[in-house]
Amino acid sequence: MVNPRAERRAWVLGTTGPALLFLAVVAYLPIAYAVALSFFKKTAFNPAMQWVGANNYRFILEEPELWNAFGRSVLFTVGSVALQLALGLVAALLLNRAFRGRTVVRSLFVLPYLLPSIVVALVFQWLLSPEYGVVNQVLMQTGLVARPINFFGGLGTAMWSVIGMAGWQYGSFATLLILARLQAINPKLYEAAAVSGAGPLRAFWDVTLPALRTTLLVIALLRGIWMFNKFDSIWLVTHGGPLKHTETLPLYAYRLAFEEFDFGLAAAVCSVMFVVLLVGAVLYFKLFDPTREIEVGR
Amino acid sequence: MRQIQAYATLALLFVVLVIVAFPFYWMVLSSVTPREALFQPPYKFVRLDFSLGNYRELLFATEFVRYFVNSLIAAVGAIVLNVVAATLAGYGLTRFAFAGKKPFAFGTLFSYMFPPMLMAIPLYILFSALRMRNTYTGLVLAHMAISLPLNIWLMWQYFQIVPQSLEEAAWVSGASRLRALRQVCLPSARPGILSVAIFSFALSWNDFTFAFILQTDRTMFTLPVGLASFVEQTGVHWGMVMAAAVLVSVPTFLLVFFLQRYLLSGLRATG
Amino acid sequence: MAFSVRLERLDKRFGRGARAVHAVRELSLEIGEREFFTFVGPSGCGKTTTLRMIAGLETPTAGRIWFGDTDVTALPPQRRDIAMVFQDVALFPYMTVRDNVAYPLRIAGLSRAQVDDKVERVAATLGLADKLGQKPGQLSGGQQQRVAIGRAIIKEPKVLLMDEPLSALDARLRVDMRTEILRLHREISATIVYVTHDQIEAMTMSTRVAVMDGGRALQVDAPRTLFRRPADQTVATFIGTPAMNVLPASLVTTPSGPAVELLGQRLAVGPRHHAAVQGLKQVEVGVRPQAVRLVAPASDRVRGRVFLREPLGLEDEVLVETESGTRVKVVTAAGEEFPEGAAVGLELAPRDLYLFHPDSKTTVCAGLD
Amino acid sequence: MAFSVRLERLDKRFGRGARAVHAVRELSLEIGEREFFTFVGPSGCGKTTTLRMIAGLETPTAGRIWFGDTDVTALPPQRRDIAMVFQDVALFPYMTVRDNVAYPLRIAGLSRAQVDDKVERVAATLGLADKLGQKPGQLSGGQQQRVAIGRAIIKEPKVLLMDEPLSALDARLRVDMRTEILRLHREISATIVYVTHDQIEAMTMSTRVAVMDGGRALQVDAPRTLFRRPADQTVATFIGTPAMNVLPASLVTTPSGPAVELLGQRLAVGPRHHAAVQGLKQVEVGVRPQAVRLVAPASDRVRGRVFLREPLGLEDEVLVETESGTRVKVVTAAGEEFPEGAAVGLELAPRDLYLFHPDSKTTVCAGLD
Amino acid sequence: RTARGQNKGKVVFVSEESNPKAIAVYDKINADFKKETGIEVVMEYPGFANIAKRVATLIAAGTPPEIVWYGAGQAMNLALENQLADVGDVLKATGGAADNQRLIYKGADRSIPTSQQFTYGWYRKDLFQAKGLDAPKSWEDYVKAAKALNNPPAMYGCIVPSAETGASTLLLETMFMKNNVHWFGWNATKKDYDVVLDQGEQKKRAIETLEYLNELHKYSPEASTYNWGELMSTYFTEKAASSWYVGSRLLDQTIANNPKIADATMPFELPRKLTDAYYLSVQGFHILEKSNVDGAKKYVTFFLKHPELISWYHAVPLHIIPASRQMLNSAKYQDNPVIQKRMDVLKFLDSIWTKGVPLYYWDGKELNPYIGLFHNENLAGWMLAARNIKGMKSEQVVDEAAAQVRKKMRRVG
Ligand SMILES: Nc1ncnc2c1ncn2[C@@H]1O[C@H](COP(=O)(O)OP(=O)(O)OP(=O)(O)O)[C@@H](O)[C@H]1O
Ligand SMILES: Nc1ncnc2c1ncn2[C@@H]1O[C@H](COP(=O)(O)OP(=O)(O)OP(=O)(O)O)[C@@H](O)[C@H]1O
Ligand SMILES: [Mg+2]
Ligand SMILES: [Mg+2]
Repeated sequence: MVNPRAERRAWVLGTTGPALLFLAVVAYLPIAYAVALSFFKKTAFNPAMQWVGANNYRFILEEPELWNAFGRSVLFTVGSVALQLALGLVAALLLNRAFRGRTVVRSLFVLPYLLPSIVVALVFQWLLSPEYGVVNQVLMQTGLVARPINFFGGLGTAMWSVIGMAGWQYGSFATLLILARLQAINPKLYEAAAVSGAGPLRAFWDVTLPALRTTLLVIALLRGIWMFNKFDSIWLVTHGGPLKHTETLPLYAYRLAFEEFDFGLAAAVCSVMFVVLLVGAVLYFKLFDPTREIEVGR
Repeated sequence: MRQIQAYATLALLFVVLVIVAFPFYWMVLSSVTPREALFQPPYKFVRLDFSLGNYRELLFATEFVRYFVNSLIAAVGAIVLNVVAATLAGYGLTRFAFAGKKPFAFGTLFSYMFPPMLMAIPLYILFSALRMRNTYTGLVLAHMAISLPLNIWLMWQYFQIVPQSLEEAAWVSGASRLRALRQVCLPSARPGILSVAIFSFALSWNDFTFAFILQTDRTMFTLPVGLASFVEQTGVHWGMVMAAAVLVSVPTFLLVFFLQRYLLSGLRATG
Repeated sequence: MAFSVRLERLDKRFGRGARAVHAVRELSLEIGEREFFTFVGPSGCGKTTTLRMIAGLETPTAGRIWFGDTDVTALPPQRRDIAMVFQDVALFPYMTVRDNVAYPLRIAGLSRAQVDDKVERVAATLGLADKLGQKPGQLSGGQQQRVAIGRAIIKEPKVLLMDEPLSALDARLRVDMRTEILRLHREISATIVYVTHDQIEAMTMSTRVAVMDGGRALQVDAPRTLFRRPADQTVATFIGTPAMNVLPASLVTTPSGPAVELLGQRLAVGPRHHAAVQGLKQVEVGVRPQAVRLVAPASDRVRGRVFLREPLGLEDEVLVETESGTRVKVVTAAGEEFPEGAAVGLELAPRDLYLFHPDSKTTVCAGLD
Repeated sequence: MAFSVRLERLDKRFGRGARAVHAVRELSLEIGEREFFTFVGPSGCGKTTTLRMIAGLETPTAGRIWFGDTDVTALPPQRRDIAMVFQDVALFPYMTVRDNVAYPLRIAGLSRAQVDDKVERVAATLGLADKLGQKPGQLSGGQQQRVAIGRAIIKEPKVLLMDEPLSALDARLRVDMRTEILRLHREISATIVYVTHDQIEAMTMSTRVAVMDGGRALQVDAPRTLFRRPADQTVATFIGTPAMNVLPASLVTTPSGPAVELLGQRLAVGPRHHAAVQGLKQVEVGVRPQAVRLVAPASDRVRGRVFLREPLGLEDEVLVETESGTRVKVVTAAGEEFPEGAAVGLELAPRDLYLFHPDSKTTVCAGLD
Repeated sequence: RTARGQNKGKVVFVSEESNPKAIAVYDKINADFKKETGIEVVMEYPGFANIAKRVATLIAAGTPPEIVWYGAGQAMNLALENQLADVGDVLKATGGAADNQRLIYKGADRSIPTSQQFTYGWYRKDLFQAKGLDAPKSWEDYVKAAKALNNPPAMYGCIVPSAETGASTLLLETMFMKNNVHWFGWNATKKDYDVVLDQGEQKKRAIETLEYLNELHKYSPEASTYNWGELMSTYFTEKAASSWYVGSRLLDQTIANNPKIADATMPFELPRKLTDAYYLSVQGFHILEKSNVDGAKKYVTFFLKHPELISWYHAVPLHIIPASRQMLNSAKYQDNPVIQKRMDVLKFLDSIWTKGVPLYYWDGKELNPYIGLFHNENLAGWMLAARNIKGMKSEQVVDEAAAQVRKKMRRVG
């Protein structure tokens, strides 16, 4: 006869084991290695590692570049996540209504998230190009601007353009999750609000928003982490330029690693980012605790 | 009143629709614009002089098809492994109480906090040692790092809304745990599993960083890396690039179009 | 001041074409001021749809709705001065009990003090005073239902609509809440429109009841009338527990006038019904289980065998299978007489019999005497 | 062959520390072979937990479970030879009715032909023959419940467990299904363990009933005994509709022995109870609503006023408020006598009174005579 | 880990050139090489924007490739880290190289040059002629022409990419050469290079150059990426009357994308101020130390002697210019339809043959090991952007750039 405790243990191991193993190999191990790397001097052309203690950290923390990049990262993260949430919310609310061709429209709205960043980057470069961009063409034809706007190349416009592009692409992630949540709201609640005298705006405020709270929090958290670490979207359109105006922390780390070929320094920057996110996430959980609501508000 | 409101909503929908859809429209239109007209603004917003030249060139004169196939293989691999690992983990997390469950669940999220770009270097070293560079296996494994945490979380949420009593009904019918899992739990978790599949697909299909660093052999390039290489070699051949963008988008669109219902109900648990 | 509610040839269809559902058909009735009016009927008969049209949550396909002298057919729910209690409670899960109850007042724009004052009074009435700080999820089913009622009555609506407010509760609680709602009806001055599928609720609470089936009101009457003089067989079997037995019988003519031959007994039809039964050969007879007496089997009676005997406390429900195979349900005093399997005779009281037309199923006479 | 089920000091706690819930406490009882045994009690009293321990879905914190002579405490559900019907039906939504019903047989590895044969027989028994090809989502609530029962009985389990199988159904359907389940019990040879919060179900269906409260079995007896000789006040008020009135009273000593003074009436305590009431000054008296008669008000009776009168059909439920403010529920024949507001006198029958100990609330005597 | 580098049966070859025709040649030669020696050649084509990163990653992972084919300037970074093997023997065996093409470090040859690219301009002869203009010969000419042809947004006079990209960097570096501006000066006492950019005459000329490019920038479109591709596409889509490039890939792309202006597309020397020098890019084979050096040398020798070599030069005709001037003028090399058609370009190349200077030899005869400090991170591009986009004062730009380089020198030690 099988010992039920042993069987249970086997099940726990058997179900969570594979995931744990995968993550250990492809995530935890590399992270540990990279964090360790930050205490060494290691350049690309000299594979030997040399212990330097906290020197890498001392160096980067003294560099104004790190702090500038940090500021840009915060701007990019906050800006693009806010845009994603706003776009996602508006889109989801619209898509939650019944209309003809809804399935097609919905698919279209979800599509950007499923496209490779390179495709999105190319399409936006094409759309926003100062020479061939149709957007500039329209802006000029309607007389809104006199000279084409150099969206990705202008000092004042590049960051906002990147934020806009990221909002367009990843807003659809928010759309998807919010839409799913909207469909789970008990429609009776709207009727209850209506017979209590509430108009549509009021019902949105009192029924929809509270129901979306957890979802919005989760989206903000996940997307916040992802955007803070976002590399390819920015790099592909601006390479951090013009004049580093879009150089966020991951691009800075990338530059240290692959243009200055100092992996130790890059690892230190990444470790700093890791710590920032970790602390940020812990604070976030303390403040909002989205998981508690996940379990209760199901 | 109701009328005005309805029109306002419709107008808003239209505006948002334009914002979301216009890039796609322009992408498609540019891809079929004859080469001579492509760089000659002002552009017409509707045109009838279609040309498939870009597609012809893309399909027959470049390695696009190979990249596409590579991406597809990687995505399928990522889907399979993710579905298996995330489904099992989600099941385990919801059906058993065990020490270290919360740390496990949140620990998965930690791996999102480290910039993937620098995770790729250790992975590169590891995979070099294991001779897994330039293999599908290696790429798929790397893609697990980006998609598995999200998927575990999704399945963890989803299994919470699959009633336990279904499984129990199977047990008292005599079914073993494994059988109940297979015949009862999994079919009920189908929307969740499909969502996991779609996210795995998306993240794998999307990945530039890992593929760029791990896949050094041109014949093993995925679409994003391959497309990036188009751009730098010859200057951007916009028509062909837009054609590539269209071809990348179409299967994705169809996927969402047909699986939307499941996707939405699969994500329902995430609030 | 409450006001009356008048439905005028109200009609509601869902969907179009082949898959259309005709949920409510040409419903006309008037609900008086301060009445406790109940729609009762089996699942799917259109009760909820009717109530939702009164609330303004559903637009009628045809017909009009009047509140007093005002045609409200086109008014949205916000402007109808109604309140509603939903079958699935529909409390706002993220708000406290206090906020839930206060909600309609907040929307009306009352001051904080006014709102608090009213909420406390309503909470006291409903026994929720110590729950105000909790979230709905922390309350039991009965408490949740009371919060929902609190939210409905706090703005003193002219019309209070309730859709099966008790059906999610357990048996004991349901009985208690029934009394509470009745008490409320006395205290507030609203017209109450109530929906249930439980005829006991309908019978015990209402001033008048509409029995619905297939989107139509079969009969609209006071509970007692429904029980004593059901309009047709559907109403008759629907009202009363256990359900009335319906048995086929033939009408014979005897020297003293027409008589019903039922289970081997011949029962004379009283003179006041002679006209009604004229020309009928076959009828269906309704016999309430309480109207049959179990007696010792005798050769001049139809005999049967006790098939099932279920104790109810002071009474037992007995299912008797006659020699011809017909099953008759009988309610009798609790006891050891006639246990399961015992032979038994049946005796019917003419006063408690109903004759139904074999085709139209309308009531031909209520009480044979 | 069915077998008996024995629970031996069964105990179940959920959670640990301050938030622990003691769901079942030291429960010992034996359920005989082929019994129809019911656990009844208010929500949260531990019924479901007990049933789930019998099924093997929950592991007892302490105590043992025996099926016949086998200790099954550690056996997983798969190996217990039981079947279970769940409160929320728990049909496999993507399987047809046929596949749902056949599921246990498929697992047992029966041949296709055998399975089909059995499924058709069970479907015929349950009136599901024409539904076999449909999915559960296409069926009504009652039909779904029957499919769930079909799935449970098809493998002819030794023990059939049912957790509130009827509570999701509407009133009328519930009554019909009751009879169907009883018929089934006759036809299959299984021990049935049934859980409900509805005492009417418990009373009408069971051979024996355990009334539970707070994780304990207060009384385990045949329905009739529960009604006639409730072990304590909780059981007494739980069993019977409407619930028994409980009124405070004092015991006085008269020349002819002890007597109860209740509502101004003095009722002698029968000699067989003299020993039991010895030394008591205060008691609580249980009066079933059916045991009170309404009479014309007279000066030697406690007088009251009809506060509420709810028609039930042949009978009415009347709530009388006495001059001292006590409310007494009375069931009386339907009629226009004593309408709401009328003055009325109350008359009690000693035979139908129960005395409870004022502190322990245990029954001191059932019937005063 | 060490064992892996010495797999004698295998050679990993990372090549910058990934044109399909070139790849075909590689495949053919590799197959022959395998047949002859049994050594397998594994190709990697990371593309020119990524090749440095690729090589860095490979070395960091402890798996250095055997051969890298790319610019000698890039390779110098490897040489400075002692990662490049001495290839003097191979060089000798395959015909040697001109002095300005050699990369000598620690007294040994580290590069086997195969080909080179010159930096020069391209212009639309038809448009210029329509305005009565000829190819610009002086800075003033160039501004005048750019101004005359400028008609935004339909047409711009020239292209001055102003961002921290390679294209921007190369433009400023070339224009610095034209104005004889040096980043470094040889300090004979220290026997080392010093930063001189912000000093005396250098500074004056540097500022002058920046100001000149700022003037020119007024007739240039705002690019969105400022990268190499845009230099070509802006030109061949007829958005600019002139452009420039490192090599003649621009012509190749114009022929492919807009053949009707191809014939009017003419090369011109970027105009001189004080010198005729321009940025010379020399590419060649580089063999990494700690790898299968023998196999690699065998392969390179085999490659350079292979009859298909000529097809490799023809992969992008006129763009991959042979390192040897004889070969340029050989009938065999000129036997190609594109070259035949555009012999004028070949003549042009021949005419500027000796004027190009690799960056690491610009400041003196000694190899300047510090050029990576400003070149690798596109510091010249930053200067251009700071002046043209951000509008900083030229003087400040020069000062900051020099300070940057000094700071880095200190860090490197
Ligand atoms: N929104 C709707 N769309 C389509 N059909 C509907 C809709 N609402 C109700 N129906 C149909 O209309 C009929 C009447 O429904 P209604 O909900 O009024 O019944 P009910 O009497 O309240 O039943 P129950 O006791 O089950 O709540 C049913 O056949 C139902 O399926
Ligand atoms: N898995 C569990 N974890 C914690 N507490 C539980 C769990 N299951 C039941 N309980 C608690 O145990 C007590 C008994 O629950 P149980 O479900 O047995 O009651 P019940 O009599 O079936 O009630 P109902 O009629 O509401 O179904 C309740 O207080 C309940 O909250
Ligand atoms: Mg309803
Ligand atoms: Mg229960």
